[in-house]
Amino acid sequence: MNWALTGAFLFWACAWALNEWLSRLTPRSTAGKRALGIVVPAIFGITLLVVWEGVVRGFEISPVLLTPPSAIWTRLISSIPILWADFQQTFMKAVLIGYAIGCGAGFLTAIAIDRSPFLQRGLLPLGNFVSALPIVGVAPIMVMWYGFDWPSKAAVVIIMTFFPMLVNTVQGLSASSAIDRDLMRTYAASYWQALFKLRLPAAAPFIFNALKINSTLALIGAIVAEFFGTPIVGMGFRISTEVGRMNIDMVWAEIAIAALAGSLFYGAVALLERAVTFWHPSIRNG
Amino acid sequence: MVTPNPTSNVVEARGLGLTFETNDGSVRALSNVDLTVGKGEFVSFIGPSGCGKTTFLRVIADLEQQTEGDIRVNGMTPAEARRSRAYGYVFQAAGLFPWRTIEDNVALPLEIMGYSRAEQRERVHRTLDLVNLAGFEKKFPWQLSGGMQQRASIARALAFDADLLLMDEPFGALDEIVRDHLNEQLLDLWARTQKTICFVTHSIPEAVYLSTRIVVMSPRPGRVTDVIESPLPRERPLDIRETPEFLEIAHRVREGLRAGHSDE
Amino acid sequence: MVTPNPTSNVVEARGLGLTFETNDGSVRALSNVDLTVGKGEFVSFIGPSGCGKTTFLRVIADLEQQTEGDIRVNGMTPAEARRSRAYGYVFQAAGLFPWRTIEDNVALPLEIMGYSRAEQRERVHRTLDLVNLAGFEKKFPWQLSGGMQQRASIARALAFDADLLLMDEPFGALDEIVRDHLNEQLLDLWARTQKTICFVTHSIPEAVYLSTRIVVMSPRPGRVTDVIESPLPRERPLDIRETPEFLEIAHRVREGLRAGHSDE
Amino acid sequence: ADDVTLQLKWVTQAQFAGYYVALDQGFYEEENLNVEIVPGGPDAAPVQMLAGGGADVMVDWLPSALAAREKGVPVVNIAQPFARSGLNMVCRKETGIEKPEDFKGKTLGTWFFGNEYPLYNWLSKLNLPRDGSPEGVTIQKIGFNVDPLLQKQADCITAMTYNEYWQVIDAGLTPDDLVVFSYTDEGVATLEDGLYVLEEKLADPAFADKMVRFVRASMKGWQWAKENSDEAAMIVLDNDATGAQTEKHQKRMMGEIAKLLGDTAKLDEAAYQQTVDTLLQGGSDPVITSAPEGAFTHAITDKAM
Amino acid sequence: MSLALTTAPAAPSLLHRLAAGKTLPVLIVLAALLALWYAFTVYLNAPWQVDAYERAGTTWTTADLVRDTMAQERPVMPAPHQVAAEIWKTTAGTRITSKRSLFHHAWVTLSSTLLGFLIGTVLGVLLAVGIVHNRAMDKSVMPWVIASQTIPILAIAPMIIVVLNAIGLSGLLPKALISTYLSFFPVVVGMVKGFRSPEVNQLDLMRTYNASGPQTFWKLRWPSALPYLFTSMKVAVAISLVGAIVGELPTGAVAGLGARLLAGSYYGQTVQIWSALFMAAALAALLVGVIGIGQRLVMARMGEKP
Ligand SMILES: Nc1ncnc2c1ncn2[C@@H]1O[C@H](COP(=O)(O)OP(=O)(O)OP(=O)(O)O)[C@@H](O)[C@H]1O
Ligand SMILES: Nc1ncnc2c1ncn2[C@@H]1O[C@H](COP(=O)(O)OP(=O)(O)OP(=O)(O)O)[C@@H](O)[C@H]1O
Ligand SMILES: Cc1ncc(C[n+]2csc(CCO)c2C)c(N)n1
Ligand SMILES: [Mg+2]
Ligand SMILES: [Mg+2]
Repeated sequence: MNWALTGAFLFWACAWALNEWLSRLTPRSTAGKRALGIVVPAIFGITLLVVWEGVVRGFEISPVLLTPPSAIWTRLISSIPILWADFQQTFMKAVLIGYAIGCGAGFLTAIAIDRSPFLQRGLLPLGNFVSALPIVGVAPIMVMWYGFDWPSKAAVVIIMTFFPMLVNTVQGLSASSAIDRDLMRTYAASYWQALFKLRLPAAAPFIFNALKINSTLALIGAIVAEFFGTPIVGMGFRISTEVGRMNIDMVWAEIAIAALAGSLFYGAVALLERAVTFWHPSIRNG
Repeated sequence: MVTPNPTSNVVEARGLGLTFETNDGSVRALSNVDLTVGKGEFVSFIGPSGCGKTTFLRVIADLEQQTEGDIRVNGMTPAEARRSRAYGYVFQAAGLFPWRTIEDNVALPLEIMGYSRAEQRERVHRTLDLVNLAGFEKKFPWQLSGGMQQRASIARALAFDADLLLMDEPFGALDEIVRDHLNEQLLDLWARTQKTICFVTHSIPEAVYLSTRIVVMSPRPGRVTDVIESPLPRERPLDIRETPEFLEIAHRVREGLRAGHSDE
Repeated sequence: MVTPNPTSNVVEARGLGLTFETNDGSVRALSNVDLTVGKGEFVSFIGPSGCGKTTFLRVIADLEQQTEGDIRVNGMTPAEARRSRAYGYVFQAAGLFPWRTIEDNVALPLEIMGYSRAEQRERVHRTLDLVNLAGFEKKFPWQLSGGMQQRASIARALAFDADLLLMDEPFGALDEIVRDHLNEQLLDLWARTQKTICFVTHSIPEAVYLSTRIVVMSPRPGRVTDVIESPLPRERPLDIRETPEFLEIAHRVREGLRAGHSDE
Repeated sequence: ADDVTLQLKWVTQAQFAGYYVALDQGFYEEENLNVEIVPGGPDAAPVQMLAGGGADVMVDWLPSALAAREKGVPVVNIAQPFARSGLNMVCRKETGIEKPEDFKGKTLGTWFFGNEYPLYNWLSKLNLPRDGSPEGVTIQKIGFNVDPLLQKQADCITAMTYNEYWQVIDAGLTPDDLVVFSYTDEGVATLEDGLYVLEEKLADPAFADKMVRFVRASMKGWQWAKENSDEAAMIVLDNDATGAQTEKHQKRMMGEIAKLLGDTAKLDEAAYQQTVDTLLQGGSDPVITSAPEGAFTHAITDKAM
Repeated sequence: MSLALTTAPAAPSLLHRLAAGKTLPVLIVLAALLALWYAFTVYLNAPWQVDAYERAGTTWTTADLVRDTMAQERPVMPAPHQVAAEIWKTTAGTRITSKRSLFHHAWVTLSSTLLGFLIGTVLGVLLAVGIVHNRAMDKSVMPWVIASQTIPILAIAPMIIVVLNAIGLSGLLPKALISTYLSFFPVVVGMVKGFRSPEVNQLDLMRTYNASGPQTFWKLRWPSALPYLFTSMKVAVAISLVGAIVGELPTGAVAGLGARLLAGSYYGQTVQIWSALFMAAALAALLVGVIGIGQRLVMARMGEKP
């Protein structure tokens, strides 16, 4: 049998056992818990990489189809300045700005819809409609409207993130219990008071759901939008260009950066969620 | 002290009825209820579980719409009364917001009604003291025992000064000692502030001890079967509960209740 | 009839203690509790709100882990006892599943324990009758009054035959008549089936009427301050509550309670 | 019959008429071949299809084929039906551009996927940096349409004589509004649509024989298409599963394609050398770093013709 | 019975009935959007039109401009009636089997959307079950599930297609798998939250019955998670459609709405792009609507307070 392949799967088996054992530990200190929370997924991730390397070497897969992680790493280390420039263009501008505006707009629209039964009946069905505009069709149009630079990518991100936010917020706003709403009624609380003091806190778990889903959608949206016209910098630009040049290792280096940035972004949102919705059973129960 | 006065009735119900439509037919929760509560009265509602006590309170509070008859609160419709913040309501279930600490839960109505920071703090402090929850200000509801949660919700309703208090079994989850203590406090508050109180309870001694009038209800459809005036003086030490007058009223209430039950 | 017998103790707690860690320091809910409950006993727990009654029941039920001392249930650890389905538990809050009708809520433990369809139906019917909820089988919990919900949750715990019943203020939200009725039913059930019952209540008469032993607790940290044996016979008509023996025990319990309160 | 899967470089259009004609007219059948034509797209890298075993032969441009070769996928050109390049740079006249030197300070839109190298080569010949400074040019990656020129987002864009150029005209601009530079005229042309297979497969005589028959039938198809231009366009139209092509455009495209076809399928080594030279001088990071060896073979065409 | 009890109120005016339902609000909002759209059409197409006038040297009035901006052959933004006409032509005006029928393309996309969505939902739920029940999975898998979603799908779609092709999978499944890749994520996130949403005392109750894992799951976690499931599915089906369209590109974009979009873009046929876009959006709205109806039916059966 093939050495690379066998080695990889042996490694997998050991790592799996180790993880099973680790995650059964119940460390007393919070530092210990935090360390465990990093070590376990890290082991899992390293396992994935080892298996990947083993499979590529073991089956002698052509480098234009799949590059081994080692090659990707070499490439990544040697291309830091390019990757950094791409990251700034795509993440710092298109993703963050588009995410903020898209989530904000979805949220405000949900409030407007909630406020006005008229809009609720008129806008929600149409909102579903707009939401589903496929990115592939929208991206070229946005390039046409907003030019080559990041604003057109941000526009795509806005469109993509709008709907999950809208749906979740609308759902969340109806999540408060009847008795709690009655309580606010007995105080003759105004719409806004009931909103801020009861319904938004109760909706927070749903809203964070959308924020989390959107954090990854935004990144995909911005990158894919760059396939349809861009200045010669950006993660999407690099990916599509380097595919054409058969530099698959560079493509994966860029993907690795995207995955890292996206995971950190998601993690940040998740941390915020823990802080804000500490009272929700899903977080209270661990 | 103000004696009940027909021109200043706080609650006036005439031929009140309410039918719930449910998936398997309709439930008649209230039927032909006539009742007047004068200003400054302390009226207790007692009756078997499911007889419509909560429903009646909810109609007063404009949380439910009657399907028949008419009701006025302070001479207004319940909706108008609610909008003028005429009453405080203690629900049967505590209903504290899990994302607020106990003190913030009690401050909730004060925030909504626009009290100043300082006054909020002062009132929260005072009412939490009143219900014996000092020291638990910073805890979250799920960290409190059931009875403590119920006390926090009483504090929340007492924190602001509504002239009408609607209380739905506020002391159900409390032990006798605390209950006695709160009963005394409530009577004291009532005497001092001339509030009008509508009070649902299952305890006959409690009803007799607290009320100027006891409304006995019977179930399905909820009707008022008896209204018992209490001749006890307004000043009521705890040991009034051993006097013959007291026991006599308690007996009448028990008889009324039993009659309602045998209807079933 | 079985008399309490040291070799068949159902609950045995030795030096039991429990401390909760919360965001602002630790709360000592139980401290140094020694208690033995023999087979066939009916033990009531009484004490001020927040004194640890619920916590103690939860430790027995393996819903909470003691931080000190030792406890055995039927001679096993609480976890083993739970796994052998040794007990039925009535929670302080009804906790019905909102997506199940009343009958389905009562059938829940039966489904889980694998009773046959026919037997499920039969038992649901019987226990709903027992708590006076016949006719409400198809309603959803929110369509019931608070007391009715609590009765449904009692029915749920009675539907299957556990030898040990843990009841946390089951009758708190019920009116006196229904409460008397259910008290009688419970005593009857207990006498007939020789169940062991641990019962939390706030009502002194209820505790005295039902129990063979009354455990008085005091708060912060929850300790057992008094254990009062009841010399009343097992056969107890309702009017036993007016006998001098009864009143004498009630008095002792009240004294014990008051002592606990003054500690605060 | 022997199965052959042909992977196109682009979507179904008259650019590939010869293959569709050969299929439609039964030329492949006559050679005892069962051919499946798989259209490509912007994201389908034909080389990957070939390397992954999804296709036997592909239509590709020489630059990207050479790049793949250097990256370890040994593809070999077995035939080169297109003798001339159709790649142009189209500018709006109003921008003041009259000759390539006028690119200074302007924005040029180009396709990437290897198409940028001839342009880079051209620009370095012109001594224009690509840094977006007023002394140089700004490069933008454009999608595969002419909107950037129409919307004035770019001063010049790459366009094929047979397709994008006519789209500009259809949009309402007249030839007078435009200045067109041919890559061929500027000496930076590269070889376009050739047929490529994997080197190791070619070692198998049975496969080589299959390819001989395939190239022979395909060239018959191209010949037919050249002679019956309009019918060929209609055949393409029939094979377009998107239903998006128009008759007018495809007929015109077929006419332009005919002008690019060579007389034989045999690769012209001079043109090959020019492509290689252009790519080697690409600038800072060239597509290929050294002159490739054995990137083409005449063996198939010699047998086929 | 309830029919007999409730006397019908005086027949409300037609207007009243419309206003109470969805029709009138939707119509009004729609009209507002249309007006806005027309305004945009004129605004966005005007520069080109003015240019055209100047090149041709014609004199023009505002009325000319407005009329001509709405009738361009390749507008920056087509007018609503142009899109409507195109949609009409390619749906009602074409045989459904024809390659030019938009319905035909919609069906191609829909089939891979549905297959992908189905696999994605099942996969998402299964993963969530694993994550909620297995600590090792919770700790190790979730971060990588998240990371997987940050991989730009369009970049690896060609590789997926090629790899699947190499192992003999082609046709519907590769496209559907791209939908799956995108759609399982909202389901995982939502369901993990949903499965963890039961209250402490509800879980305690199940503990006292010594309910097995599957029992607790089916009788408590699953019903509690259903509201989350439906919300997630609404998002997932919309994303699944996007995935199906993306999946069409590297498979040669031969048929389907994605192919229409792309072909429209290559040949500068803006009107065709917009009609494909609308078809896609209509499809998504339909799918979301169907799930919404399912949600209402299920929630009603679960006794949700209306
Ligand atoms: N929303 C509702 N829908 C349908 N029926 C309802 C609803 N709310 C209450 N009911 C029914 O109305 C009747 C009266 O209920 P209500 O809550 O007023 O009783 P209650 O007197 O407060 O009882 P308890 O002492 O148990 O709280 C009950 O039979 C109950 O089933
Ligand atoms: N999860 C928890 N976290 C922190 N503190 C808790 C928690 N649960 C209970 N406590 C604390 O433990 C103490 C005992 O609570 P417990 O619920 O046992 O009281 P109880 O005797 O049942 O009171 P009640 O009669 O009001 O129900 C209280 O002071 C309460 O604040
Ligand atoms: C992967 C890849 N895609 C597109 C082109 C450019 N190109 C070649 S033919 C053609 C069609 C012209 O109508 C286009 C746009 C390329 N070189 N490589
Ligand atoms: Mg009630
Ligand atoms: Mg308790």
